[in-house]
Amino acid sequence: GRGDRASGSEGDVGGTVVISTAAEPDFLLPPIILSAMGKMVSDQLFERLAEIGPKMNAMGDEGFEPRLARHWTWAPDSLSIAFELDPRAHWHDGKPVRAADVKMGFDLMRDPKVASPQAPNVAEIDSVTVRDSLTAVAWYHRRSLDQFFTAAYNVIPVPAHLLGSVDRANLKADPFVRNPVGSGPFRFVRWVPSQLVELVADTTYFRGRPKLDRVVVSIAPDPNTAVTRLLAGEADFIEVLRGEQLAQAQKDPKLQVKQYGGVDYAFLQFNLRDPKHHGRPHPVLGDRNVRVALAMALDRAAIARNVYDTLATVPFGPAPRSLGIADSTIRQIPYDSARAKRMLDSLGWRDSNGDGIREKNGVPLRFSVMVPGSSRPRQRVAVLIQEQLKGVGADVTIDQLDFNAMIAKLGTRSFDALINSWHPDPTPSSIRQTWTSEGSRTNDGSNFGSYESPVFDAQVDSAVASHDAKQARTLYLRAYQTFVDDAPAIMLYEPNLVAGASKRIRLVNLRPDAWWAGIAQWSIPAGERIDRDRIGLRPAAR
Amino acid sequence: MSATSGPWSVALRRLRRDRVAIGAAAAIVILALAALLAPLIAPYPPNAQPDIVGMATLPPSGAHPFGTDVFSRDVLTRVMYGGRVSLGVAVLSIALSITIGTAYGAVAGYVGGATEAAMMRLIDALLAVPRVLLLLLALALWGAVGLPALILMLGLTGWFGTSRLVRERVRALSRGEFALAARALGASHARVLWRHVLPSALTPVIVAATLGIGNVVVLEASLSYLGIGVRPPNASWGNIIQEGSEQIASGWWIALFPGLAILVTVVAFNLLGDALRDALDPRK
Amino acid sequence: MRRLLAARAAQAVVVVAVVATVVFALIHLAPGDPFGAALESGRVSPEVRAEWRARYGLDRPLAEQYVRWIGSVARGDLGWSFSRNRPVAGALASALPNTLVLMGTALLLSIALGIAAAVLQAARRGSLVDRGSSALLLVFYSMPEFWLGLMLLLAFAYELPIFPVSGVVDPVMHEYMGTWGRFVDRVRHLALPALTLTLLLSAAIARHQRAALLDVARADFTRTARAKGLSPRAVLLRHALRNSLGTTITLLGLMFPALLGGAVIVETVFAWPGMGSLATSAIAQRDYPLVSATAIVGAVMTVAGSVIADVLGATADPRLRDA
Amino acid sequence: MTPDPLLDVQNLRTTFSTDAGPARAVDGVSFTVGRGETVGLVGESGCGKSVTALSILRLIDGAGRIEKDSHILLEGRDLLSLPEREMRDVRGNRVAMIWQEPLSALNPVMSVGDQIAEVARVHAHASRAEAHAKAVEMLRLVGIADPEQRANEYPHQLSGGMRQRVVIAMALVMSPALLIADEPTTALDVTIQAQILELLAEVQKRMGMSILLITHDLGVVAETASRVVVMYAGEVVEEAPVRELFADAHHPYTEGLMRAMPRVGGTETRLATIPGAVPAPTDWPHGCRFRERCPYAWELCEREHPPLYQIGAGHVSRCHLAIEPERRAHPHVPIAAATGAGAGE
Amino acid sequence: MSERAAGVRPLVSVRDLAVHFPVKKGVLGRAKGAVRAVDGVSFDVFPGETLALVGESGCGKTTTGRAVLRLVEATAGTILFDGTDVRALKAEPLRKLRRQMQIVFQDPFSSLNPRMTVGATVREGLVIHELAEGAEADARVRRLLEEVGLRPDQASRYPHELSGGQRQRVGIARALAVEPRFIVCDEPVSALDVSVQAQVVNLLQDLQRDRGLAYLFIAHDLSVVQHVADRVAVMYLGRIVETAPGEALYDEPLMPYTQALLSAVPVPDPDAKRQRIVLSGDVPSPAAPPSGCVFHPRCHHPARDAACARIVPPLEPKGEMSGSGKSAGAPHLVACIKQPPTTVDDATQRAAGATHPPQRYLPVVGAR
Ligand SMILES: Nc1ncnc2c1ncn2[C@@H]1O[C@H](COP(=O)(O)OP(=O)(O)OP(=O)(O)O)[C@@H](O)[C@H]1O
Ligand SMILES: Nc1ncnc2c1ncn2[C@@H]1O[C@H](COP(=O)(O)OP(=O)(O)OP(=O)(O)O)[C@@H](O)[C@H]1O
Ligand SMILES: [Mg+2]
Ligand SMILES: [Mg+2]
Repeated sequence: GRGDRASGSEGDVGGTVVISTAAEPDFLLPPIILSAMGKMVSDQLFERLAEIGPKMNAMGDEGFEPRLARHWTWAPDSLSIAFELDPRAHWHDGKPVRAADVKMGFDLMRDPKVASPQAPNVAEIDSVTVRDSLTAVAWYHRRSLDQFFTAAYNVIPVPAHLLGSVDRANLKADPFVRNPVGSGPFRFVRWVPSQLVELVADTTYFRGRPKLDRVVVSIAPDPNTAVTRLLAGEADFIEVLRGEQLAQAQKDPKLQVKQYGGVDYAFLQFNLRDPKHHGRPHPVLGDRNVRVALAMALDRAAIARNVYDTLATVPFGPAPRSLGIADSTIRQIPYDSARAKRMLDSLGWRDSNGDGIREKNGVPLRFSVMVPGSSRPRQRVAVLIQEQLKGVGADVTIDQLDFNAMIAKLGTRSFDALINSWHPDPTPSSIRQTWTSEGSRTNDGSNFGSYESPVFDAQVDSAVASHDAKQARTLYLRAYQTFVDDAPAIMLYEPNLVAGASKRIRLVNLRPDAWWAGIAQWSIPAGERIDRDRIGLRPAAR
Repeated sequence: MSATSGPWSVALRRLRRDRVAIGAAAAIVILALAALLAPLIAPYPPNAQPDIVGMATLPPSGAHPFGTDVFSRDVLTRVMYGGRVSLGVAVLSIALSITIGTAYGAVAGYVGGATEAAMMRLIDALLAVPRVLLLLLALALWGAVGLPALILMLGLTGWFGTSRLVRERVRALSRGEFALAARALGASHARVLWRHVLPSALTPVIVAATLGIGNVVVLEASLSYLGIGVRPPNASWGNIIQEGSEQIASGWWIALFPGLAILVTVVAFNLLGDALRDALDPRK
Repeated sequence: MRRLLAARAAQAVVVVAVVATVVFALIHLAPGDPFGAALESGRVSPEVRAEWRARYGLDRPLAEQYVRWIGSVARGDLGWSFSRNRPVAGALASALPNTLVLMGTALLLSIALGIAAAVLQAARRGSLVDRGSSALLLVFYSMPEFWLGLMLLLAFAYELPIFPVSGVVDPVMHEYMGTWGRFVDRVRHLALPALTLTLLLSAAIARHQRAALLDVARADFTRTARAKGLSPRAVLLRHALRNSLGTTITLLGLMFPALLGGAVIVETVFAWPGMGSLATSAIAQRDYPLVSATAIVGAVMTVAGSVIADVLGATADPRLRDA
Repeated sequence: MTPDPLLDVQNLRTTFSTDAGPARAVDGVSFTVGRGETVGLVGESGCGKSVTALSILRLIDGAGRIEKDSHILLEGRDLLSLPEREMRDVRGNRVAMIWQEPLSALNPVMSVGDQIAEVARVHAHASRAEAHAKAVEMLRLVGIADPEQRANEYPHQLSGGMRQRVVIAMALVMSPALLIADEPTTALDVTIQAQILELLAEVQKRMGMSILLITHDLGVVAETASRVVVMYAGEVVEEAPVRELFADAHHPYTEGLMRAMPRVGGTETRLATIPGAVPAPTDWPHGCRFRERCPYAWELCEREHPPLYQIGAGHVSRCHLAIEPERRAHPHVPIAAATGAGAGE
Repeated sequence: MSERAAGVRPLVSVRDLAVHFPVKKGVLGRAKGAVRAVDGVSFDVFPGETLALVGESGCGKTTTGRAVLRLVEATAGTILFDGTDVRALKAEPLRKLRRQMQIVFQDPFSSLNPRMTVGATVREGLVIHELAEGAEADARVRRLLEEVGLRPDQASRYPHELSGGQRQRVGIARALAVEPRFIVCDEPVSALDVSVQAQVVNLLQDLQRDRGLAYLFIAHDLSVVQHVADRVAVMYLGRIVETAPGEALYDEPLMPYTQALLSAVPVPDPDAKRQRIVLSGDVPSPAAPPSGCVFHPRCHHPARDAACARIVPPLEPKGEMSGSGKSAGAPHLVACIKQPPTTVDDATQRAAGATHPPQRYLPVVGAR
């Protein structure tokens, strides 16, 4: 039986962490989760086969730590991997975790009826089979550098005994997705929509119970409120603090702040094609030299400073520093507005009618920049860019759009420029989706600016295909340089994420791509506990 | 009494003796002038960012009486320019809604019968949707709307009350004796409506419009606060507050001054509207 | 009275139908669709999106969607919320009580406060108390809701942390409190948002009620009451107040949509999980069924509000009973 | 005049401050009302009749003020010097009032029974049930059929005549010594007016109270009052027993009124007129206020404001003709008619 | 109706006029019953003559007057103006016809547009019918103002700056501007004081004499009526119950209602001794008029009986033609089956439950 031991008695075991967020999970069943917050919660509830190591290496299986899988065996041809499950692992309803559960996790992702948004992530896997009750085998179409990552990280086992008979076409309406039974360190307690999700430690977790008793995700309607709750002591942790609020948190004796890097990078992306006649280049931004001149006109360091103070750096190229590939060897376009003006003059863009805006052949140097209404930092950047480009005679109008409206325009490629940011997977190959011709041709690809450079494409392809990590890195660097020189987008900043938390909490393993990876190891020393830490494991009154 | 003592000049004379009304009108004139003349008298250009690293979010000082904002822009200048937008949007949208409301209400009230009943049922329904929600829906769904569209939306959602008011007055007046007298003289319906009914029906509308300007200033500010009103870099009092509300602890001045501008404007328009209503009240 | 109710019921149906149609038109004419957000990750394939759209009938012609939707609404089926991933009715059921509590509290408090202030002002017409409190109420009346809310938040949640910043209850502890503790918890959370709405609303009520009282004070029958030898107090409370109440009740009925609108904004400021928050987030997420449902519920609330106002008005004024 | 009058109004002056300056609506009015007597107060619209009545009950409010040297003695007590609290005991109790517009004089949201009962509750400190019983009794007294039922109805459910009966019932609850009736029948039809006048005469006979009947209808006065006070421009211009007034009006204004009035059964083919109109109370003409409309006016009338001259027993007149009666034989065209000057200028 | 002095054609001839206002009730505002404001009224007005319409408040006088001018639409009946069927006219000819028939209202204040000067008000008719413009119009306005006893310089005044009598003069000048032949005077002096009332009555009479106007003079004040009217029609609950030349009516009122009405008028003579008939009760609602003779529930005629509640009395001649001057030869018509002679014979009456034969009843009511 599950002992309801008085918690807090054993040193650092016990306590409640309230995580403040402005986002609500969408579902709590891994194959259909799309939102980051859904993923965060489900990562506490559902265990993976293996976990990526602290080095964040996604190539091969190096550094991966066993979770549900005790160990794994590669087939000689590397086209299949057999995962052997830990026999101690069990679902929160007491049933053991079996190979069929792994297969169920994969099948749900692949079933067209489910329409899983995760399907592309497991596209390389052909199938998952059950060799015996404790051994599941993943079969691949072809070999690749991150094939292990794909199965171990992306195929998440789910309880087949509970999901075997669900209506897959209506999975989203199934009670399970809001009331899940998992296999991870925390068990699900309740989910009050728009208010909270509550998890409690599974004291029978086979790898040892988490130190915390309870994790509550407290959902605020907007980011400001979320921060406010931390500052007011109503919550204990927030994943990101910036500017003003960071300064406040730093001053607060009850709070700690912690930098943990991040994988996001933001950029000003140009549409290289004419938004009205897709066959033609953009009348202003289609010219590489114009783009370079614009880049030269932007004081990106000052912009980053204004928005993030010291908590952001200008990226080296189209990949975050945390992936460990891009570095200072990449040649940058310098900030030099005088040179930018000269360059524009020589390109024939001159202000002939004295309105402060350059024109060429009657076309004014004018374009609009889209920015989502939901992102304050990006809106701020837009205003800064607008003013700086005005200084060199370029007229920028800001198109602040509701997120959905923006998506619609991106889909039809009907825009001039856009301030965007990516949160890439921890593998460099994700650049394909976002910046190569492959990403521009399909309507749902994410290369919205239609940057189609054969040189860049070839460099990326060879880097992705490379089996040697070192060689891959060189190839990637070369591709990044091509990108910077062509300036299809101007990299703006790469924020250094700073989490804020109550000083009570001993934070462990805030991973750049998933700050929640270490929650099971977080703790609160007995001496520093407050009311809510003393609830213990007892269930809610209702 | 002088030869010109129509109802309006009587009202004007009464207003001139009302100290509160004078004060309110003066406040409105000052705010309006500051807004109108902003390009001439504002100390700085409205969008210039002299030093985004060194001069951002400076507290009020001699050089910047209202301080600077996160972009190192002068808040006083922004508040003056914001007034152009806030007051301009309010005045124009009220003008629009008054026009529509008057036309609609006048037709309904004059025609009467089933047409009137149907027209008024529609108004009932439209009045049942909270205006904020309607605007939220329209503005948020369409995303980027410019100032003209914003004015249009505010105008198009603001006339229901006016139409009711006008319809009631027109209904009463057009069945009243002087309208009947005009008809007995052989005046056409258009003439009766235009010359006899409408001028008298408009008195409460003008009062309502005065009070309404305050409402729209607040409404525009609320929409901008919700992030769907006037879009940057256009300054409006609402979106300056919105920018400022994020800096409330380190840059309280950014939100405070436009907030005060709104408060003064709305109080002034309310006082003026009340005074106008009193001055036009024939019972006094 | 029964006729009045029957007429209002018929009117309510018309109102709701018009609102439903307007909202449907607005939503479907606007660009974007509920699955736009899914694109950001760049991982949702067009097939998946098409599948989703088909599942919710978004691929059908507009007219067909409209007819189906109106039909199901008429049957009481409000549909499925994409953004909340639950039946719309469920989402409403959890939000509506919060809004009702907030609005109800604010309404009751502000009626009490507003009328008390107005009576005081009317009784001491022209005095310092009258002018001072009128000025103060005018200032509240003139404040944008969000601004007043922000200021109260700043004062009583940050500077003097007496009240919590947001929510209906302490999300974590509430479930683990005793009955009394829960009550206190609710009241503490309700305090600031209710106060914001109350200040605004009572200012409006007081302004109106004061004018109505002074109007009635000019009426012949108050003179009759005085000629009967009644004290000014009795005249004010027994005659003037009861008479002017009718117009205030009517005003409240008319103000209901504005009150609802105010609640939307106050809910946003205080993160109050009610209809307002629901509507704003549903709009932002293009959750068509939920947006429509909130608008319909809003309209129903408005009509209900005005029916209640009518009934109360008729109770206060016998002339309306026979109308 | 009775030696010990019930009501003795002395030099009543009531002023309103208006946009156009102070309006001397009632300007030095004196008259008495004896016990059990009916006095008619007549005059043109705006001459100050209602203000006089309201002043007696001290119900002037807002911009109005009763001047210091005025006195209103009721049974010997000066009402103007009573504290407000004691004045309240007078209103509705010793002195009651009925109004011109019965509908607007009644509280629309209170049942008529409650409105009547309220008087008993305030002055007789009656219990709820007693007061209600009293209300029903009063309704019966004023001739309303089915009073129990009617007591629970609201003013809008009654006809005009019934409403005025209710107002009268309300006034009679405490059997007041004085009933002031301000144009009680003006808003009613002649047939209803006859009913109401009949009723008033009957209750007066039964209760023995005095009535100050304000009206502009000389016919009503002739039928009900024993003495008549004629007001013009805020002043009393003539006072006389009713017979004497109708037989032998002294003041040219009264004379003019008598002649201007069409009568059923009269034979004139053309009515006599009084040219012009009453001047505004903000600027009464100096000298005689009727001068411009008067066919006899001469320069004395411009120079000197006429005092009340004693004409006969109980008959006074504010006209210089009293000292130069021969001028009556030589009327001329009044100034107002000659210049076409009107009022409101 | 009346074939008087052969060859004189009535200027206005009204037959069986009815005006019913729907009473709206219910969810959809459907008509549920009607107020029978005017119910079968017939009369003639001859050129240069004054027909007075008297009756208590709500009996339908105003509605009748307005229906004649088509300011309210009649439900039934015919209205001939100088031979033209007024009810059949289209908008434009009706507008033209309005030059010839005008109206003066009871309330001199609410019938003037507060935003228009006296001059503009009087001038409006000239403009509408394009009778004069510019300086000529100004001159005509001046003449009209003088004619009604106002000073021409008062043309720039607003109504609120005038006294009641002056306002009423403006109303009369407005009506006169278009040179009508017929004027409906809807209680033109009821709101005025006696002294001013006399001025206006005289003015109206002078104008009639000078211009040969015909008046439909609506009033509730019988004493004023006697001074202005050639003939008088008494209305009760939407019907005309008695009509006769003035003297005849005042001398010998035959309809019990007229008798009561006359006896109720206070007489400004303290010595007058007379019998007053005080009617019981109120006028019934025109939405539910009594059956038979609408007056029967309040009637004091000694012969009143069940037949009165069943038989609608015809308006029929009682006695010889009478009247002098303009009304010479006008008949005395009365709607009462109990006042002989009557065309409703005994048999019919008895069949309807009569217990009393008709009987001449003439209480002394006048104060002559
Ligand atoms: N509250 C007031 N403020 C200013 N002036 C007033 C006020 N009440 C009365 N008056 C003025 O006092 C004068 C006398 O008014 P009052 O009501 O006594 O006249 P009245 O003789 O009763 O006339 P009516 O026959 O029309 O009732 C009028 O000129 C009126 O304008
Ligand atoms: N527009 C209308 N709708 C409904 N009923 C009406 C309308 N106009 C008049 N009535 C009713 O018709 C009846 C006759 O009204 P009318 O005004 O003709 O009477 P009147 O004799 O002129 O009365 P008064 O002397 O009060 O002016 C009244 O009962 C009135 O309520
Ligand atoms: Mg009066
Ligand atoms: Mg009438």
